[in-house]
Amino acid sequence: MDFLPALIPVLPLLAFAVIITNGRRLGWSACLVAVGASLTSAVLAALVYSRVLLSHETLAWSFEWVRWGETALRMGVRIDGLGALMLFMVTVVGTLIEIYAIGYMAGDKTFSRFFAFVSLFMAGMLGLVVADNLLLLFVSWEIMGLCSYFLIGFYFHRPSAAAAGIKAFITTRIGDVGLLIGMILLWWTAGTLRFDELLLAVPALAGLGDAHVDLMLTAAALLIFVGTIGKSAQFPLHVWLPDAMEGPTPVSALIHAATMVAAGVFLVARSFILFAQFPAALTVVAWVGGFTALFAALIALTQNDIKRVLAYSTLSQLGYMVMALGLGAYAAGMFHLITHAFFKALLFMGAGAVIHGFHHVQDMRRMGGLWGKMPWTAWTFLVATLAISGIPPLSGFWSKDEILLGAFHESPVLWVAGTFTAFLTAFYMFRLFFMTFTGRQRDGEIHAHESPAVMILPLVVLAVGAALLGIPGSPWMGLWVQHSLDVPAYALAHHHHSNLVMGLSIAVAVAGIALAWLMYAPRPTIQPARVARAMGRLYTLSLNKFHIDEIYAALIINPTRALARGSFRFDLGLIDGAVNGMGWLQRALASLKGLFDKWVVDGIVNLLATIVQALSAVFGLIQTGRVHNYLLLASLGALVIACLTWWNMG
Amino acid sequence: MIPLAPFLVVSAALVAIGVFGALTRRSALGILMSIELIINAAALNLVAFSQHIRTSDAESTAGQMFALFAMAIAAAAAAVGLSIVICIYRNSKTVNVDKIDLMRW
Amino acid sequence: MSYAEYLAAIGPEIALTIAALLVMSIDALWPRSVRAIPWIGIAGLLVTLAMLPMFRAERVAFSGLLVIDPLAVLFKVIALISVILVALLSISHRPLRGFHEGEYHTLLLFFAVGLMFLVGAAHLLMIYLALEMVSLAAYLLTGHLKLDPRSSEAALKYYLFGALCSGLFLYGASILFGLTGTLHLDGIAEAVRASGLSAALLAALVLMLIGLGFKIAMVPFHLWAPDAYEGAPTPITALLSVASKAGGFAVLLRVLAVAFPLEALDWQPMLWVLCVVTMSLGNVIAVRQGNIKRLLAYSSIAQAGYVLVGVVLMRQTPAGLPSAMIYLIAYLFMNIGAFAVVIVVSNALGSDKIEDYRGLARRAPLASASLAVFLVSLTGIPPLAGFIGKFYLFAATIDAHAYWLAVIMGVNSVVAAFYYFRVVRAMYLDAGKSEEPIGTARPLQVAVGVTLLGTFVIGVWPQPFLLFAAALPLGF
Amino acid sequence: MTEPASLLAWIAFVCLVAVTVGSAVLVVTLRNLFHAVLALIASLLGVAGLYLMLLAEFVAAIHVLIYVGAVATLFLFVIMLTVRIDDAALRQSNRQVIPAIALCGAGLALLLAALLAAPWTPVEEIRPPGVQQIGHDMLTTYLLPFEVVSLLLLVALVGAVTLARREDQRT
Repeated sequence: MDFLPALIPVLPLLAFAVIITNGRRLGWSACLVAVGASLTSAVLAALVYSRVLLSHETLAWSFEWVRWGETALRMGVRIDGLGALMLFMVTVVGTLIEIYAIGYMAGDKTFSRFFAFVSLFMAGMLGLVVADNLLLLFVSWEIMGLCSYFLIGFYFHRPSAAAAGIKAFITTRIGDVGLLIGMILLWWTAGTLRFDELLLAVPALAGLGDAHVDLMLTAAALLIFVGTIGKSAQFPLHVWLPDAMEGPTPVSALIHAATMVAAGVFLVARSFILFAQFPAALTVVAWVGGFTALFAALIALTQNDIKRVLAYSTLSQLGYMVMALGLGAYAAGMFHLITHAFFKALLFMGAGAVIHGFHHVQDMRRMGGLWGKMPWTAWTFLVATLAISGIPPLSGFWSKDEILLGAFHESPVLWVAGTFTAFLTAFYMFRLFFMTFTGRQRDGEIHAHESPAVMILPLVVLAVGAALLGIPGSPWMGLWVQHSLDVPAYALAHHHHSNLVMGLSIAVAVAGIALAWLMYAPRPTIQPARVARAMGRLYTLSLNKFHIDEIYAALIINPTRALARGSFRFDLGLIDGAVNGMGWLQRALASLKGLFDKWVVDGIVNLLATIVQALSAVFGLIQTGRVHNYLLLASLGALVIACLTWWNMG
Repeated sequence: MIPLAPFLVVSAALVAIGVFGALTRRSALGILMSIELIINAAALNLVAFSQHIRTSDAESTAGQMFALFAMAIAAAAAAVGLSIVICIYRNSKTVNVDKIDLMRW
Repeated sequence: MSYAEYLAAIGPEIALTIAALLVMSIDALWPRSVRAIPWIGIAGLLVTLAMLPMFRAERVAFSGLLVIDPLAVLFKVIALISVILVALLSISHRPLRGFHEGEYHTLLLFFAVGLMFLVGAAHLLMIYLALEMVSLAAYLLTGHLKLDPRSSEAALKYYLFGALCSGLFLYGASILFGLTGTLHLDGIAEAVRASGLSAALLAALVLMLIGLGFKIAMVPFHLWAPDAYEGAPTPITALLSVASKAGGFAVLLRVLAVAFPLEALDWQPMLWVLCVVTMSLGNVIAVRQGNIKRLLAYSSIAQAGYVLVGVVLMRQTPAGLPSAMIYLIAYLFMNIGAFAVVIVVSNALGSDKIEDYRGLARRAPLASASLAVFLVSLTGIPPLAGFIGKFYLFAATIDAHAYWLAVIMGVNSVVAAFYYFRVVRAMYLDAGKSEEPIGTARPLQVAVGVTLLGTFVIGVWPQPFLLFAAALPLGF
Repeated sequence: MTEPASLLAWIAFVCLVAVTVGSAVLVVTLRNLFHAVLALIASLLGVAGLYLMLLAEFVAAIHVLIYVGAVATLFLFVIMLTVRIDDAALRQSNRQVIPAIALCGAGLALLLAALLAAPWTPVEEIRPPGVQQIGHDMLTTYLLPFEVVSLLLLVALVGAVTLARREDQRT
């Protein structure tokens, strides 16, 4: 019975195995396997949740996996209040998304493959939630990364999709390596990777007052946070998330709401003991989160692609969660994670329904007036928009308010930034809503239609969740959800309720909606174009995503190119005569330039790619194909090795 | 009797000449010959050490033995190398290594 | 020493030699039996592998020329498994079909014999001899497709580079002999400890490192590798990148750990630099390769760099050596597996270009999935073998407080993801020209199956492999 | 200590060194490969002479047999097979001569500095092992390498024959 929770991730894993090996035979029924597995998981998760809730016990089950000299590594599952709530959220939202996908993906040639990878994705996320140690968490984490690669690049005939898949994978991989090193650092310092043992070991080590140990643990915490920065798309590794919408919309919903990005936040919560002991790490977390929240909201203001606005809003909301954790408002951050999962899944699926009904057009400037044509979609979308904007009593209000409350007490600067972000959020979300659903359709060519029932049903369920889920976490019910998380003693206590904070956050939300109404209502009072002109450079900055990509280019790529060219000349003179050399030089420069044009479009990954490709082009020249050059270089190498070693020894 | 050092100098010179040849000869055969010089230098070293350096009784023949084996091995290696050269010649009608660069980068 | 003792020491080697001679004579006497020859060879290798557990008692044999210790046994197992897999690959490699198969398999078996002597050699003469035997067989196998100019060119470059390196190795060994008056590695260690550091000792080490670095394709002695790997028959490429490299590592470990005590000559900083340069250069150059064999060649240079991490740290942490061993075992399965799929594709398409891998997932779903698994494992993603290997290497760096090494390895594994996933992308995310299904020959299926199993088992349940690797005592 | 060498021995030594090193230089510089092999033979004979001066008669004899008798002859054959007469006038060195001279010069200087400063432990008196001793050791102490080298020769034989054989001779 104790291993029951271990079944929760295993069921989708089995579904993956069954579908991937029998894809052709299963055909359409592949979706039944996938949905069946995750539905069963959801039932199990509900059982586990009720048990954990009722008894306040932690379910744990583990076995010895490997032994390495003295140290043994155990694998197993451990579910406390936090894990149980996450399990519940992931399975419910995941199942709804899968049901929705049955309608959305209908008729796709790769229908069964899609459900296979979605199942594996779910398995990864659930494995991560139930893991009782960092290693198993990391394994699940990486499985999810792989799936994201395949799912984001799912429409492989679109080159942009394939590129987005690679970008997501490589960018998050940077974070993964940080996490791996941080994890091993922690293992070596604290002697364990199991969460329950870390709860004892870390405070004991921190209590020693040994500067070296403190340094190691702080480094471990920061490196683990690098993993979060990658997975939860915090600045500066945020670049993959907006591109990740290249995947099918159910995948976007899955990535943005229930799984991938939530994993990063969950990681910080899981290893919170480490952060709690070292305020320096915590401060970094808070500021990275706060900055990301504001920064992404500013970009979201001006985007015209419906999914892109939602993508930046995800970034912004993730920033809130990370900021909350950094401020010690552990329960508030996790509560926001749960509510956000519901309303963001709803938003993406609503957007998907719009796109589906609007013949795969994503530009909001061509939409409008869909209210009459897709009533179900519009109503549910309105609920989610109100929720994310922070209008009481919908779920988003309660969780966001609590984060702002924490910020109010801990860091006034972040509180102001957070409140301003809340205003922006309300504004850009209603801008989206008005542009899409109200007024008249601006592009008359397209005949929009409502989606089939299999897509509407999940929307309705999620809308109910997005509307009501906040209530159990509200002060009316004594912050019941937050208490059910078994907030550990080391996380900071709840803050006192403040009418000022609450009143102000309602006020800015209403103000944001009002401004959006004035600018984007059917008969706008303020012309958006005039605002754009008035804002001048600020507007273009936001539209161009703050030129982050161009800044990368100017600061790093150009100097690297110059350096590469310089070292290239040096190499050349070394190896062979100038005659062959000129040919190489031209060829290599041409290829460098080609690479430059091709890759310096945007993002840190393209930047990294460009650097590596340039280096590759330069160093590849060593391989001239002539064996006498090889012999010369090898002999030279040996001589250099000998001299350097001798010199080093004095 | 000639002391040890002059022999070491000769063998070091042979190694340097051999490496020089290996680096500069265009013909694969020339490189092979240069490598023979290096192996000879090593064998000369071994024999010189074997006669001049204090060893245990059990290893009084070690250096000479190594040199003898090295010669046998060098002969086998030369046979292999020459057969490869013949193959190359049949395929590309040249034994000049700077013409042989189908594969690179 | 009596003959019974000889037999007890080198029983497996004798058995394998007999198998080799058998293959040779059957080929000469009954040319019609050519289909059976590879299987006779594989049977011989399997028998030898089965004999190993009976011949693992630690001993010093042949007046100290040969030792049987955990290191030797471990490497013998690695060598035999990889040669068996390579023999399987060779059966179905189209260009090798009916092309002097008897000689080919004879040489392959003798290569294995040489490798088995190499990993147990504890005497400079024996090391040089076995090294040359392995090298000569490898040169000949590389050039085996003598009608293919690329194969001949590969053999020539490999041979010329190797001959120079082994000549310098021999010269270095002669200096070492002069300094210590003995050829036994343990005797050398004693004498070196007594006499301490001298420039001549350093010269001997560097010269010997040339020969060993050549074998493991360590930068800057790696330059032969990309060309030789590209031109060699693909099963031999797998052999060079795994078996030959493992043999090189065995000798490198033995020479560094036994003959050069750190207190006399601190070789760690030197090897540190070489290790970092090797992994970085291999990974960086691999990014631009368009031929999958060449890509795997550079990748295997980088992988050798990772193994070197364990070697560099072997004196600083007890985790150093075993982590290198685990990585090597994981590398064996995933790399040979990758080459097996490369052979499947080249049999069908006659091409090794990555652009021809486009849309492969539709034409050969199982082969593509396997290659994807191997590449994902090489990238170091759990729950596969490559991750376990990297995990323990990272653990060793942290234990030895070699944080820079950990960071550099981390950066490298991000870069590596680039090029491995380019292949995965071509197979899965690009559209191909043709939809025609590709079949896989039975021996290749077996090889892919075995390597897949290895890749998964090490990843999911590494315990037996950890025990196997941990059999290495620190100071062997 | 060894007894001081006689003047005669020194003269013989210097002559041998001149032949050995001089011919070695010719091996790597002559344009005509055929001549280069002849120079190689001369150099090898010089080395054989040096072995004699080291009182290693057996090694000297084997050296002459293997190198001059087998290896050099093999080279001659292959040169005749592969090099056309009009090649003789072609430039035989590539464009790496200057870096190679610098590299080898530096290497040689460092090597000599290292070797001449090294702490050798010389014998009191040279007592070269006789042929009997060598023969005895070869079949006792060095039995294993003796057997393995036979395998190695077999490998070389099988492989070289396979590679060098013309394809049309096998049907």
